[in-house]
Amino acid sequence: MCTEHKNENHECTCHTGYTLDTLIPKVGIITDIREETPDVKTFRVNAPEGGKLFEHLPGQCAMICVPGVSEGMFSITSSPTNKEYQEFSIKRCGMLTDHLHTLQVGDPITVRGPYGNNFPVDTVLKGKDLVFVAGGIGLAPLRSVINYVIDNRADYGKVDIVYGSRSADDLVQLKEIRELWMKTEGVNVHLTIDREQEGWTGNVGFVPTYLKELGESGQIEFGVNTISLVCGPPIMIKFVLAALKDMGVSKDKIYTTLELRMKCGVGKCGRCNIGSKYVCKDGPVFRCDEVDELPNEY
Amino acid sequence: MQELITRAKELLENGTVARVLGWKIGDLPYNPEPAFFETAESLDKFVYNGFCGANLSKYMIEASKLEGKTLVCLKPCDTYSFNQLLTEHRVDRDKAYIIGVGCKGKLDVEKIKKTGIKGIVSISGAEADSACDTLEIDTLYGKKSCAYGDAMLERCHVCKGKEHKIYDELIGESRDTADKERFAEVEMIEAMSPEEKFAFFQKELSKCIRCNACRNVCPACSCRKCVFDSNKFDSAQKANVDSFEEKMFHIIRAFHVAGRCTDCGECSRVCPQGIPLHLFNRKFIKDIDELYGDYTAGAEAGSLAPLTDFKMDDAEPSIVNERG
Amino acid sequence: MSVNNEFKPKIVAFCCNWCSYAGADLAGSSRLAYPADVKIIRVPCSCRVNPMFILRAFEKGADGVIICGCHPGDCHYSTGNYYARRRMTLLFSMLDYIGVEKGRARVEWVSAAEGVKFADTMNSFVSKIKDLGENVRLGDIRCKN
Amino acid sequence: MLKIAKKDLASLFALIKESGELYLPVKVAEQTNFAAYEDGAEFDLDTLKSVKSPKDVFFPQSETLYTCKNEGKTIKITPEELVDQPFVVFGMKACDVGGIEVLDRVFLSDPVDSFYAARRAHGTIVALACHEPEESCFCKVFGIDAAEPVADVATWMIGDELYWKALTEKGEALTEKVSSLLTDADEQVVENEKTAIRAIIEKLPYSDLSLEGWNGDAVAEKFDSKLWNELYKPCLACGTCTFVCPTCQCYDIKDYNTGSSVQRYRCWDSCMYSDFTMMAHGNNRTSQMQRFRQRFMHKLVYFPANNDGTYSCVGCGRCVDKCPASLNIVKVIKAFGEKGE
Repeated sequence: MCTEHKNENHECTCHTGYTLDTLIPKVGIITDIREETPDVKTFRVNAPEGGKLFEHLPGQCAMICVPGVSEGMFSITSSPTNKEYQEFSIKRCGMLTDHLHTLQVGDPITVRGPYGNNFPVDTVLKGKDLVFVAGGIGLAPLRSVINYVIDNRADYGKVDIVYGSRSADDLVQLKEIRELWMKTEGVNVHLTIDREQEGWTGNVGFVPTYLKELGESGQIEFGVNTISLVCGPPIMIKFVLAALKDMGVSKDKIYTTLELRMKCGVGKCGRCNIGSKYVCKDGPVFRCDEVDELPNEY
Repeated sequence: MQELITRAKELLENGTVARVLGWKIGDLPYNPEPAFFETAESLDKFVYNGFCGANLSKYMIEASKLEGKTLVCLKPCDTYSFNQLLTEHRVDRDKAYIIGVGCKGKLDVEKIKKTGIKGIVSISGAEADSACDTLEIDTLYGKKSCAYGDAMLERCHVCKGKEHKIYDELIGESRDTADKERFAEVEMIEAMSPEEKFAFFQKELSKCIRCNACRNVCPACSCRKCVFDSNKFDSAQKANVDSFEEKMFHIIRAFHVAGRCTDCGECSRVCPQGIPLHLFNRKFIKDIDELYGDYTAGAEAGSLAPLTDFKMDDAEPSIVNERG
Repeated sequence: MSVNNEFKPKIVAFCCNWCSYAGADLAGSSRLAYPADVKIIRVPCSCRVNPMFILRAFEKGADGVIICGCHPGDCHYSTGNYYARRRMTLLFSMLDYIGVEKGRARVEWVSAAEGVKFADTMNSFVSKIKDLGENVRLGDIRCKN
Repeated sequence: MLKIAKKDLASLFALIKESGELYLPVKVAEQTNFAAYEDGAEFDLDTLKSVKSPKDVFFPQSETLYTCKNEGKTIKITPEELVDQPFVVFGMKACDVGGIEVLDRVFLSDPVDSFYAARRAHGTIVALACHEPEESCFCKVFGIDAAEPVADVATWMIGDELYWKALTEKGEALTEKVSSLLTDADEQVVENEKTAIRAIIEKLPYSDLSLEGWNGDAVAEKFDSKLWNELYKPCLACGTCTFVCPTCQCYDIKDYNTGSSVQRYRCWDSCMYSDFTMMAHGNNRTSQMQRFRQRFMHKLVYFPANNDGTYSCVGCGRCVDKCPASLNIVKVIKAFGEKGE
């Protein structure tokens, strides 16, 4: 009966419908660790035999599992156009992330995914002007979209990036921002930090207020052809949405990514639902008017 | 029961109490639910009969935080739990107006169903003030009857007595129901050989579905965050993967209330699998009585719990081996 | 039942820092032999030993657990071992009640000067556990393989 | 239509066991639960409902997903073997079969959960009609006909004979294997039994429950209703209702460190537990009211919204029987019905 029809990766061939279960992770190798800020590290992960563990789209996440500790959902911060590796920017803020921050280059790491939907780069965003608003570690999910847009620069209009953090050393990917983003044609980056800091020449102030100044001073126009992508701590998202509303930007022109506790990543374990939508399957990327239809339970 | 309702309405209307904690009529003859009543006319749905087995003192932990007094109906065995919660400052005495309700022994519909009675439509004889001791049960499959004693909860057969330990007022008379020796079951198990004992608990605990109802209903189990709820505990409090986990869960659950458990029998009443969980708690009570002198938790508020006390000449742990 | 000598029992010993742990040191420094399968865990007082420590030790594969503390009256914290004594008596009675072999868990009062008694206790306890054989009634099968 | 005498059931079960595992209601310590049948085990077909629903056979309360072992520099992942031997589940009632269909919509939808799919593919379900439905049953409300269960094989226990009718080719294959013990039977006896059962179902107290107002797009008005604040109060936040329910699908993934390796296993979880949505920066359902509301909104509003109207309840009545505080889905539906919300 079935026992003879087994092939090497545990598929029961007489019922060929199953692939290896999505809950089984793949083993990857950490090939590089960059200290972004005192509490954020960017891990570069490759498959043991080189190349990427799996293909993904901008905005999608993956579940990083540490056997014996637990597993957590992190957005893949590298763009799909990058063929050699995938990167995760992880902030130290709990049991799992503490352990991840102790890993060294060359250590194994188990990853499964990709999960969730993605920013609609090939559909809604194509040919539009884009405004990226990010706060703190919120830049991680947006970075994959930004790099994707930069690699296909011709398909998109003007790009503005408003990015802020607590202090100058809390700005993630500062090197890439200065060397790549600021030098790309048609992309202007507006950095801000919350409080005055010596040696910092850029703007000082919270992201929502800075965004409003930019909007009112005309440095960023929110035309009918502009789509905003927002990601950061919930409190920042709340005030950014209010600021955008004051500047006449309608909710269906704003995308954000919600983050709730995800366990399975495939919309079955019943944990990350807001109303009838599952954040891990129907999200994490939502259009803001869709978010308003959901009951406020997040 | 009518006297109880009118008294409750009176206290509610004259403002002595802000709410009444009792039972509301269920939609089946045997499932009244604990409920808070805030208005006099909502009290029309109040019920007190043989199926009101729930021990309401644990709800008083949250009710004590609300402003205004709460009228709570406590049966004699519930008052021991209230005293124990009082000793541990988990409830506020002046926030509670306690009416000691009479008790004729509480019923368990599972026991009625075990006698083969199905499709119950109505039950008569369970009313608080009825004196008869058989239940007339009208079912879809004809009229059936069942002796009151056969349908009674196990804890009522070993009732500690009908005297309310703490109350502001008493309403309704009680009828003595104790007809079994309290530690008979425990002694029967102690007399077994180790293999038999192990097999007995293995079989009983293999039914456990880890639903935590026994822990969440127990008035003595009132920690804000239970040790089994921490996610650092790798043998999860939800998975019944290996038979050892059930043993550890139930031993530790009983251990944490040792010396504080008032033997109110709620854990066995709510277990969906009918596991006789009181056997663990009652074993600790029996040991404490034998080794450290008779002690009834909750008999009077403020008494010193045996495990927070000691004597110079306490027995050595090796006594367990000599006792045979 | 003669136990073949391959059975290597795993013993966990909770030793109180002020008396038994010092007793163990004394036993070691005076070259007294006691089996190496005893794994000592230092605790501030015998009263620090939570019943769950003992059950988890059995769960993870221990065959015997012994709790050593100061003699009643000499406790560094004056009353620690009195409470521990009541607590352990109740726990051992419960373990016996659910059918675990008697003697698999034990309490022993060993002072800092009793290196000899510490070694003898450990030797007698290990031989007792070897008689009882492997712990199958309180273990988690997943930790067996 | 075939039949077999009640007294020969033991030999029928022994014959079925020859070609694979057999799960059926077994009485252990006076409680009936589904368990693997060993010869001589006391099977019990009279008790209407097992305490834990038979979903445990296809979606076990806990199952190991994979084991990780550190080997030198890398981690070796060995996934758990998928079920690859056929097995039979005997004695499932119509509501439990309905429960499995609800779970199919969850676990067999893309991406397929291969652990569940393997069990479903290798399992043959023999359903048993309910001879005497109980007062807590309300499967009729969810369109389930207890007199005619729809599974691989339908059986009826009438008098002291078991009537057997195969419905699918899996059922045919099983009937093939045990045909030596089955004899032909008269359809009419079964028809009378069906009408008798349906007559009783009409008289059940909950059969006329109306689900009016409960559907996929009732999210807004039901979510903000003030009724939840009164209904949740007696709830003890234990997991009984979720662990006895045949349609609850939520699970948790946890690790167990066995000392030499780490086993990652999946186990049932309950939305009633306080840490169900606990995360690094907080918990978005802190009060018991929110959890209580989530349970019934999921069964009667969210699930129908995602599954074209199918409710995630099959009216088996186990939560009605087993809730320590006598709360259940029927009282919630009635409370909203009375208030006309």
